[in-house]
Amino acid sequence: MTLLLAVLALVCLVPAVAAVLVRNLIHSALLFVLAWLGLAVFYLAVGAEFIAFAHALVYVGGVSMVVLFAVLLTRPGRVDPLPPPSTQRAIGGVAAVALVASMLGSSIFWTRLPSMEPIPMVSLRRLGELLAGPYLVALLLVGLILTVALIGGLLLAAPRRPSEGGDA
Amino acid sequence: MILAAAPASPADAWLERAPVLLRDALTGWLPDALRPWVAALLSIATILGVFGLLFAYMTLAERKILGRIQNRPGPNRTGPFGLLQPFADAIKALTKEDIVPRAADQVLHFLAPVVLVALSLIGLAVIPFGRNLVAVEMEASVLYFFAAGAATELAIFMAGWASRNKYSLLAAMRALAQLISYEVPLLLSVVPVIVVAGSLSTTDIVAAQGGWAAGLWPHWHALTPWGFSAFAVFMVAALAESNRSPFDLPEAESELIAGHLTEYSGFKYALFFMAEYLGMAALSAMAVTLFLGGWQAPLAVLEFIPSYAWFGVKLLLLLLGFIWIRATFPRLRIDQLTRLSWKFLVPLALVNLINGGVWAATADWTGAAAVVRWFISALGVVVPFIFLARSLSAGYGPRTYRYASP
Amino acid sequence: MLPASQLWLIPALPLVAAAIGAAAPRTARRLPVFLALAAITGSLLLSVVALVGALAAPAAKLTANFTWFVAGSTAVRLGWLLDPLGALMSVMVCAVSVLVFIFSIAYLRADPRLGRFFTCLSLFVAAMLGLLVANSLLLLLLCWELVGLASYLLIGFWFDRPSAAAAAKKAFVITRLGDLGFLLGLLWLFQATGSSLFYDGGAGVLEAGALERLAATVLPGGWTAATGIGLLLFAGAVGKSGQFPLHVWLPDAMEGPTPVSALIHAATMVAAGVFLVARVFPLMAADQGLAAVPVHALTAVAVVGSITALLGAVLAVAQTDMKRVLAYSTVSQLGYMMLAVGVGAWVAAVFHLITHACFKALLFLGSGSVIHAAHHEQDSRRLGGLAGRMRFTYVTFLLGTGALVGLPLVFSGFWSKEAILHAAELWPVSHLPFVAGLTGVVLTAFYMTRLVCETFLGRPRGEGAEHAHESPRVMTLPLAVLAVASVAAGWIGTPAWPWLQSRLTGAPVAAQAWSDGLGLMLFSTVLVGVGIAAGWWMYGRRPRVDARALDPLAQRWPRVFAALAARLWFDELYAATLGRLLRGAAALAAWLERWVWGGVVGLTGRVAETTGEVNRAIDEDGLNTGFDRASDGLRRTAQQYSRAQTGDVQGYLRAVVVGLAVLALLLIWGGVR
Amino acid sequence: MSPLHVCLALSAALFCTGLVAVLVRGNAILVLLGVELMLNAANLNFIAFWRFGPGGGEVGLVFVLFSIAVAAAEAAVGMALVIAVHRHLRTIRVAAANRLKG
Repeated sequence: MTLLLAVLALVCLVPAVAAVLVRNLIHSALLFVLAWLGLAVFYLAVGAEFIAFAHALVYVGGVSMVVLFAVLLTRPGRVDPLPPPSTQRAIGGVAAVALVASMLGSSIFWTRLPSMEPIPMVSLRRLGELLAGPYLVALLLVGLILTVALIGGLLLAAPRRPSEGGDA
Repeated sequence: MILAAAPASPADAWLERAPVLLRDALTGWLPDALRPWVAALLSIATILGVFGLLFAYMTLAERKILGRIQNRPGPNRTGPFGLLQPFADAIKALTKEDIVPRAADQVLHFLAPVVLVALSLIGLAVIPFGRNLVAVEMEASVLYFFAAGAATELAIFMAGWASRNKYSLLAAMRALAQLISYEVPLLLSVVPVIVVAGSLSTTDIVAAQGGWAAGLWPHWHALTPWGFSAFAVFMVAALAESNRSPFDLPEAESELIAGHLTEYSGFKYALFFMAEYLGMAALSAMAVTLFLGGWQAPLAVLEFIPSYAWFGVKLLLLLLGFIWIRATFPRLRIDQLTRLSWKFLVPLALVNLINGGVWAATADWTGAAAVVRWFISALGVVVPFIFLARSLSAGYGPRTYRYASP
Repeated sequence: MLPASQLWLIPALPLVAAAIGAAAPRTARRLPVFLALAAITGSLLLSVVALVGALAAPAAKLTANFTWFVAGSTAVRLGWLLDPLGALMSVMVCAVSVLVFIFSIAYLRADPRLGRFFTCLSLFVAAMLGLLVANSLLLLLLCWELVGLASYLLIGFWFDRPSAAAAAKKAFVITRLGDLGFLLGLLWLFQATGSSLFYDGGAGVLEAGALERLAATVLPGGWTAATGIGLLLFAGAVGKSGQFPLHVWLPDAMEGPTPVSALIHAATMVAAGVFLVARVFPLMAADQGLAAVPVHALTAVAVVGSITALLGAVLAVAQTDMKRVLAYSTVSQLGYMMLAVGVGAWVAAVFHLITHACFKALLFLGSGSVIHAAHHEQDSRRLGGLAGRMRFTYVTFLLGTGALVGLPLVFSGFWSKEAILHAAELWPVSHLPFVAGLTGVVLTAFYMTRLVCETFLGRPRGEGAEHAHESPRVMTLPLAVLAVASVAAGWIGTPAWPWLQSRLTGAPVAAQAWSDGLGLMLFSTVLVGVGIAAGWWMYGRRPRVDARALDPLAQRWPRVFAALAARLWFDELYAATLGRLLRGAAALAAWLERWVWGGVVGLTGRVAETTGEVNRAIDEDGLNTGFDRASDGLRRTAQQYSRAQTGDVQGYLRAVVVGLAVLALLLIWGGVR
Repeated sequence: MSPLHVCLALSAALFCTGLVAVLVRGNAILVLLGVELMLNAANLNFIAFWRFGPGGGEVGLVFVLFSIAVAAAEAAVGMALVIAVHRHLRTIRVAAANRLKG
């Protein structure tokens, strides 16, 4: 079990790291998709079947499309008005991340975690009952948030009509 | 072997059990630890073989039917009735030179067709092709199918972008817009089925459609008002999802010189072709499973015909429908395409969602109340359809011709 | 078979249609029409299903109760009730509504507010149906008030006409007077029994336990709680059903479009009062056996009903507006129904209610057809000669008239009226209802003959009548259906085959012997004949030639006719008493407001103003200087600090991350120690 | 090493990778993708503790579902913002959007 999970973790982690380091934006986005797919497989291996498929559907089917669209719509123009980014900033950022990473790693590996047996799987029916029962209000709220977010996104991204003026 | 006993139920008939018996016979001599693995390999091989052949003969059927509709014979030289034509095509595609543009993104250009075929295939794993004939049994198999299908647009995008060609890039953009737009009604039209069947598993959904009302009227979802509406929305969205005419904008030959396929040749081109037919077959198989009762026979007296044969018949009918539509409809414009989805299919599917919910909530109405239930459901389909169709076609009308006045 | 727990669907369908119609944009004219028709058809189907179920077990009161809310230890419960009375009424309401809806499509085709009209109609029907299936007096009151609201909207539908707006207000205010009694009765009942449910497995207010307790509660003067509550509830019915003395709103309410008149003021809404009294009949009758009660509740109902029956008929004689004649006729017929309930024959009342709904809807729609054809001319003096021009409308109108006056043996009105008169004859307390009923029969025959002769016979006496021609098919189809119903609806309750009576009471009713009521039938037939003959002799023999000619009645008894035409000055009486009282109170309030409270307020204001002046002086000269200095300093400091705000989001984030990490490390070390 | 350790380590690594994208890369789209990655890491923690932890019921699983939905909303709004920024500034470098500085 541990070995399988470790291999899958690598499958997931390598594209993610590569995605952050690669210069080409499209490659980066596609590598992110690969990382998400890996994560879905990881979920599947852990036993969260429904979550895995929902994750794949939302990220690979939805978010990646939006990202690619955004990439294509915002390709840099001929002249970039800014000076190139300084390496100083990068060093600062990496230092901050290193701090966090050392903290997280130390706290994970030096904590004695209780070795528990994996709890029994949750059936899909039970999950549905939970969502329609105690978490119904939350579910409706999330639906509302999604609707508002999508309409908001649409309004933000839609080009202003010239008649409305503004500084666009 | 229980060959001697007379079949008590259709499930026990010899023909019905033939595939399972065959598998057991092939894997019977193996040690127990290996048996599930070999069985899985066998299912994969069977699916690949059957759908590969289906692909080969679908291309032939499409060419012949299109030919007939356009009043010409279609391929008829290679073998009797042109039956060997697909194999000739395959040999040609394999032996052609594989050209990759110099400016192309080499890795992605190579990966795109492979990924596309792979993604089109894996959805087939959860389709129940017959009684007990499903490769992978799981609780959330409908979700799995659509999660697998959702990724195909990525492959098309990769192909379009990697070609470094403005037509291809335009095709990629179009493909993204089109597939995002039609993913929504496709999924929404499936939700009422899940609500009514109460399960996300394809086998459960097929089982829920078993039986007949009054011995004549199968309990298929497509034969209820809400189910019919959902079926229609699903099929239109499936047509668009598989980039088939009249929604074949990403590869529109006359505008984009075949779009994302422009820079592909030889075997890679054939792979794209194959992926299109496999995707079409997968979506049709899903439609059969969700709406047309899967492998269930239409009449009780016809149950002696094995279940996988029924599945095949329904699948072929839907595929022929795809070809027929291709031969008869003109292509849409991109604004008409998105308008059809967001202003018509999505609201229709949303209303249908409520309709399906009402149907599920009133499952215990019998007798006269059942008639009222059908009436309400039919009203929930007809009224929104009329109003949405009117608002969709508002502004379009019969063309008025103006002549110079004397 | 519709279970009682799903009865709510019947009113819910039109309610949903109304809600969608109200939310639809004004340009979508057809959507509400379509929705309303579909919803009412669905309701009709459901009602029929419910009726079939209810008739299968007529004695059982199928209920589905639920708790609305709990306040302290008091639970307010509502519920749905399925019994033959409610189911039959809802089938009747739905059926009449379907026909009226269809008729309205043609009648109001040109109106720009067609959608609004159908939205209001849907709301009205929803409220009415809710009232019928309610198993709680509280729920019934809610729907009752909704019915009032819908009728207010519909009567005032042409609100740009001052008369329509005034009529709507009048109807609303006057029915509120009765509803006040209803509300008091409800509160009293709730206080006395702790429940508002009709049937609740033995604990409802219409069941033996509660009724015995109510009848046993004796108040000063020999009254019982049952009598008091019954009379208060009856007050609500008086208002809604247009009984004397609150009948004045009903004729004025004819300002609404004619289909509305047919639906609301003839067939269904005014029937709500009668339905209420029939529904709570066990409560009204609870004090019957007690000799100490000065006036039994039912006796009051019978007396009011008799007066109304007679008064309505008398007033109808002198009206010239077609719809007004029919309106007073409605008042009179409602009086009959109340009379029947009062003498204990609530089944006869419901029977008459149903037959009356059919033929009165027919008459109103027929008059609507005439008015539509005659370009909105409704004064019968300026009509005339329509018999030849609108043959179909004429024939159906005649059939409706036959049913209303009670032509013997065939027409429905005959059987239901006979049932009422028979019950009144046997009433031991007084002969007043019987005599009033018989007089009403003569008058009804007389004024209906007058109306038919004036409207349809002779020669056209006005622009509208001359150019009139038959209405379109959409309008005549409902007329045909209703005409068949007007004739045939009586056959379900004849003395020889009392199907309706046995179904409504839930116990088999034996067929009556022919000889039992034969004398009464013959006598009332003779009375009808006398009325028709008198009407024909005065109006039909020599039809009116000139629209301005005096009425034959006015020539003979001018003062009586003038009094009747002025509707016996009821409106003026109310204006002089109630109206003057209210105006006086308003004037007193205005005076108090202007001089007493106004003075106090003015004084307070002046004091506050002066305080403010002083305050300002202190502020500006004393405090502000100090604050200005401090603010300057703050601003300068802020300018220094704002340099740290570089606008680089990632820079901020880096700072946040480092800070968080340091904080977490501190926490971890702290945790170790 | 137990499976829980592997999950937590992967989660930490993904979180840090996302953090790098947020803090170091100048491209707004990559910053948003980094945020998504950090959300994924959090989800992974929920799943890990649900499966291998002391058994706190199914709350973790349900929470992840909500988290995915909210992340989708975040991506939609974020990308719309990126497009709006690009329309105004002709670039999507985060450093360019600094007009509100003091």
